[in-house]
Amino acid sequence: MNTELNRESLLKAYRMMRTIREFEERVHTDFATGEIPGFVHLYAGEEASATGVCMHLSGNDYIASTHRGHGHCIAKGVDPAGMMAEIWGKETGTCKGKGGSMHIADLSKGMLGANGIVGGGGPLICGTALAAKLRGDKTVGVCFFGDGASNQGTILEAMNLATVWNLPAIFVAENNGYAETTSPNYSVACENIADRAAAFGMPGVIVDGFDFFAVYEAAGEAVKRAREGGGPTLIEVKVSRYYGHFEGDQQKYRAEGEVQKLRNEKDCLMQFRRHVTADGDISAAELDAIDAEVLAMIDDSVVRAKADPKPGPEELLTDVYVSY
Amino acid sequence: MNTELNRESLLKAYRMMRTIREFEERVHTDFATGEIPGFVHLYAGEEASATGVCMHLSGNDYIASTHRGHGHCIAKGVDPAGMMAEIWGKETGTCKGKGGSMHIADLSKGMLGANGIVGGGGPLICGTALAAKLRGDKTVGVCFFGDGASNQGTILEAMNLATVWNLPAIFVAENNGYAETTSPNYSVACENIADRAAAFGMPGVIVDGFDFFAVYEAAGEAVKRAREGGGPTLIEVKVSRYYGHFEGDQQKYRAEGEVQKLRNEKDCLMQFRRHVTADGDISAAELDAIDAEVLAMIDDSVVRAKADPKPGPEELLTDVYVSY
Amino acid sequence: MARKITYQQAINEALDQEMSRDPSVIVMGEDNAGGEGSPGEMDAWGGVLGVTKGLYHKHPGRVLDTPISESAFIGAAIGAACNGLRPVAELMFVDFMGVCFDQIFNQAAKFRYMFGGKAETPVVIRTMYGAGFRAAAQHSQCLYSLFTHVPGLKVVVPSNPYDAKGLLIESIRDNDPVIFFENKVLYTMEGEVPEEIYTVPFGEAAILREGDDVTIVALGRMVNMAQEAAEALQKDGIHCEIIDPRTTSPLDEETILESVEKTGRLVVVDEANPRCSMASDIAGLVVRKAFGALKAPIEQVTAPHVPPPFSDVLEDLYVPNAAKIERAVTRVAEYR
Amino acid sequence: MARKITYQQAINEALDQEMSRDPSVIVMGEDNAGGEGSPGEMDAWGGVLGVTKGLYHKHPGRVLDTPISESAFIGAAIGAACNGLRPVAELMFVDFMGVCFDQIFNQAAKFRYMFGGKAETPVVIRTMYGAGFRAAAQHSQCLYSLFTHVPGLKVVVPSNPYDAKGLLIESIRDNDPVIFFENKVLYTMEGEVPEEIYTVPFGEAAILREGDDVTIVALGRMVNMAQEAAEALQKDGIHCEIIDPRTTSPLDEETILESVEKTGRLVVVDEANPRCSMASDIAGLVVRKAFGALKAPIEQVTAPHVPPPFSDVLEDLYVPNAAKIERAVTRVAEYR
Ligand SMILES: Cc1ncc(C[n+]2csc(CCOP(=O)(O)OP(=O)(O)O)c2C)c(N)n1
Ligand SMILES: Cc1ncc(C[n+]2csc(CCOP(=O)(O)OP(=O)(O)O)c2C)c(N)n1
Ligand SMILES: [Mg+2]
Ligand SMILES: [Mg+2]
Repeated sequence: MNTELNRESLLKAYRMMRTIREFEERVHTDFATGEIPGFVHLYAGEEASATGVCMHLSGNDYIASTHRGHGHCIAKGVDPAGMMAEIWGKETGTCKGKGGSMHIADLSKGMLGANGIVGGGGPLICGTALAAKLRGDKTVGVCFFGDGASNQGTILEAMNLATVWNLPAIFVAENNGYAETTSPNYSVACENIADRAAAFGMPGVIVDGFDFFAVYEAAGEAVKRAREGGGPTLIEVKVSRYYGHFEGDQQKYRAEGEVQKLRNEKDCLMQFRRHVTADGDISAAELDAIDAEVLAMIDDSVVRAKADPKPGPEELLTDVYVSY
Repeated sequence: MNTELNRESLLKAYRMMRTIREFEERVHTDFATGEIPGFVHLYAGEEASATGVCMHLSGNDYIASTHRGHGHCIAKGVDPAGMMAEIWGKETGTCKGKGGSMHIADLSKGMLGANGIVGGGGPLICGTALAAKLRGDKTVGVCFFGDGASNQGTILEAMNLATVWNLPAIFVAENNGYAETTSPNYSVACENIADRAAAFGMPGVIVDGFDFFAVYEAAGEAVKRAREGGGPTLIEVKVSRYYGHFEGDQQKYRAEGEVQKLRNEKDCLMQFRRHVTADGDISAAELDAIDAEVLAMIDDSVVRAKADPKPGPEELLTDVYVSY
Repeated sequence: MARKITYQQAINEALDQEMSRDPSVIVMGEDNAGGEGSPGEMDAWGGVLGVTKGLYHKHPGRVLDTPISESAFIGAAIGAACNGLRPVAELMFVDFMGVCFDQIFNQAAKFRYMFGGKAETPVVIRTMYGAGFRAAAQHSQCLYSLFTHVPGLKVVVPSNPYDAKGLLIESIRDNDPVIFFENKVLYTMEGEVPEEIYTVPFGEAAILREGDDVTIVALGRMVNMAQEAAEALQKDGIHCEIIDPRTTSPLDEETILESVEKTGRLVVVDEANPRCSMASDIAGLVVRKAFGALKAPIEQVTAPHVPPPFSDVLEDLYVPNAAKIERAVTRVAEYR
Repeated sequence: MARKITYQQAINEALDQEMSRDPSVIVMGEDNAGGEGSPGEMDAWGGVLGVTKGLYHKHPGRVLDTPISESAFIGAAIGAACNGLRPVAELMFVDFMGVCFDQIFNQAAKFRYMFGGKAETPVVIRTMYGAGFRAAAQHSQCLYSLFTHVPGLKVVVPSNPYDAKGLLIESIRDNDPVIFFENKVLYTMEGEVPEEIYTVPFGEAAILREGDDVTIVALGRMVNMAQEAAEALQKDGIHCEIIDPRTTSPLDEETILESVEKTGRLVVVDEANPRCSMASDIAGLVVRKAFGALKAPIEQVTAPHVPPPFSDVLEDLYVPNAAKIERAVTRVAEYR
């Protein structure tokens, strides 16, 4: 199953997932103190999705993300310290404090932006993929979106366009069971989101989003197909979020103990750890060391983010037109 | 096949189709003289679709139509003389000359409007159907749309919503092989538009749009299901248009002789006539009489439309707010 | 003294009372029922900030959750309005108009005119606007000028709880499409609100303060900023008249013009971006119809021509405030 | 004397020349390639009125037909602009903006600011606007004020073939999102247009006629109407100065203000609906920044606050014309 993945790659994947987790846990804690402003949507629980997909991508590939974008950013190589500073509204942030959690982008890393508009990324990723196709550079574009977004016209249109233009695009539907309070059982008129693939002439697959290897394998096939000119794929990742829709959400719409059970039984990091240490190739100690490094790095990013200055008043009026 | 249809209904259906045909042929002729203003999209060739569907509807059912709306209007009972006057821009028109061909509506007949915006009717018909459902009055809503419109987010979203709310709605995709110059072979990423039904949790059927009886039967099932609370259906009607996208179109994107062949071999009126006269129940003479009546009626509507006054200048500023 | 409730409660009460009074009123929007299909409680949210909370259980079957398909459900509200209902649909943030504007401005707004006066579309679209939540560029815009530009739409921008209730009830009863702009910062504002049903008519501005020196026309949250500024200016001997148009379409031109006829000086305060804004609209009105009375340039206090920034320091600079209004009024008052 | 071609040919030529010069320029839109998947000829249409006709065969693989999915393909043009291309996407009629506005105003327009200056989005959206085709309420609107309201968008409204070519080339080379408004009635207008490549800069108004009595600022097709009016007024001894801003965003404030400093009188002519319009925007600008020079009310000649009607008699009343401009100018000139 993970035959393609050598030791190095496995350790890289683990570090990526752990970084996302630690980042989100830390933002969760700090948000509670009231110091972090704005709407913050955490990705904790869904790490295997971003990681399993982005492990196949290089810096020249593009991704488009969502309001729940931290995990995608980190997996695509955006600097977590810059992200942390951004979330704290500091001038050292990835976007100089102008974008915030919902708008972290780093085009130099092929990260086209979190997006405050549900479904906003679908059309955009068709565009980066079109450019790639016309240039013939074999790069791909990946659009992450949620179960809620799967009902937005922009996503549906984009899937159709991707097939019509035979684009190197991959649509990753992260079905975490809720769009705010509303379940896809209610909002998505078909059984699985992946069933929509047929309507747009592309293969659709369903994977367990707690299982890094399952995501990795499905994404690998899709990315390969796209790079080879075989067109788009829809991957539905069945997963869950560990926190509320955004920080502050009481989550009364969820079942009692739902998250705890998932954390105990399905957590992606736990499963990954079990899997790779069982193979014997990687030791628990190695992973513990990564955990410690990541923790220190995140701690450090928070210390710096807190200390960093806010943007100067002149920043209000800059960066809006290239030339005006 | 046409067992449900008694003599009277058959004659009614024939008259409806003939009225649409005659209306469109006449607009085509008059447009060529330069007297008719604006963009005019003719429905000739597609008569069996509007008729096969609307024969199942009463005045309290609603339909939403498209830029190519004359046929739907006539089939839903809108007065052809008023329509003709509207197209000529006269104050006696259905909309007092303010709407024109692309905006003919008559809510008193359950006709919610032609629509200048491709896909505009999908959401609207969900609304009339929702009202019907909440009132429990067993009426239905039908949205007609084209193959081109089947790629518009509004239509895709509306199909999803109709299933989510289990609405008494019917989606009729009139696939006439072109959206302006562009073929669904190119623009629709799946084989048949009906294949999209599954993505939105509803049954999808394909019918031959030159065959009134086929449309009638499929629509009958869909309308029955909707009235009984069984939810929406998508019907793809495979058909063709006899004229250009709009009047003035040179149609170089079409195959040589394509239309002539269809007129000769598949025309819905021709087939209908053959079918019902073969049964022996209805004579050619009866149908000829209808033809003559319709022709006279259309002639008369044009004479009146030409003679009627244009709207007075005061009409510019009226009818925009109920109260302001 | 009358009971005090918040702006948010006032809106909820208006919906509740109209739903009780008129069975054709229904409510729909994302998470308005708050939990459809989910394993926990229904009405867990009542819309993203809880404005519709409680209605779901009180009015069974008449508060609908929707998929995230703004075109479909806003359009459905419009279609339902053509078929006898009076839907109140929620466009969560007005910033999301871009995915559904067609249904609003080409369908609902135009039906009556295009159809020769033979259609009525009594739909209300409630939506949240404005900066102040550190919600950045895609969740902090005002955008009422875009709707005001469109003939056929009525646009309501209440600045306080009393008006919010009265104007929402008026909106529901109106037979034209109405866009109802709720300022997210004002949700917690308290004010006196009668328990009984009442309406505030469209196109009637409120004069919130009388004064002879400078007229301030302010919208929504800016009305409070203007009042703060006027208080301070009073100490400097500058007496402001504050006008809250309450609806931008229809606009109560008379009240504005009469005030400027008296003061000869005008400052317009609009939280939106400046170009083709309500600020410029009102300035343009006055220089057309009250030029003879004008004694000074008309100042427009608005956000700058940039998207709303995230960082709190920048956002606070972005939004007009009392200090900026004071400076503008002072300039206008001192102009000779 | 220079060669004469039409406004439509000028646009086609600009596209052709820029595509030849720069391989990153691509063109996309409904029926722009004109016939994909169909059994007959390709390039059968070149867009609904033939503006892109001929490009398909000259620039293989770089003129793309699209499904009727404006959000998807306009958004794709934007995404492609983020990844090295310079797409020119056609929104057939600007009236269709309601199905794709989000990609334009929340995505393209805001990337640069939201992303802290680290993004460029060199996309052009060509679109057709205006009345005069008897195309009724959903195919005859102007709507440039809606785009002008949005920070981050540049908005171009050429009034003649020369400007159309030069401004379109400038738009393609610009690194910000540009909305390029083509007036459908002007497509057949002829004018002198150099064959070589040239640009017309943004934010520089053209002074098309000099005069000391009244300034007329007019946009797009209205420029011609204003010229007609000015000709007639000349005979009555009223000398008009005509300014064509050419771009509404950025707006050349200086040229307008300087002119009003000289004339003291201003009429703004805008084909759009009046509320929150460019007409009010410019009036608001002038009463703020050139009040001291103003000798008369600023008149706005616009369409009325109703949707565009179908019937020719009504549409002709709807659109501003030379006679209306003359009357407004006369009123302003005679004001004491
Ligand atoms: C167009 C639009 N509609 C609504 C919203 C408000 N909103 C933000 S996130 C969200 C739920 C999204 O659900 P889903 O796509 O499943 O993503 P998840 O939050 O579960 O990751 C909603 C309704 C929005 N931001 N944009
Ligand atoms: C949103 C929108 N996009 C584009 C158009 C322009 N347009 C009008 S009709 C049409 C083709 C529609 O094709 P189809 O849906 O197949 O209907 P048909 O004309 O074949 O009946 C197009 C592109 C429009 N009116 N609205
Ligand atoms: Mg979700
Ligand atoms: Mg078609």
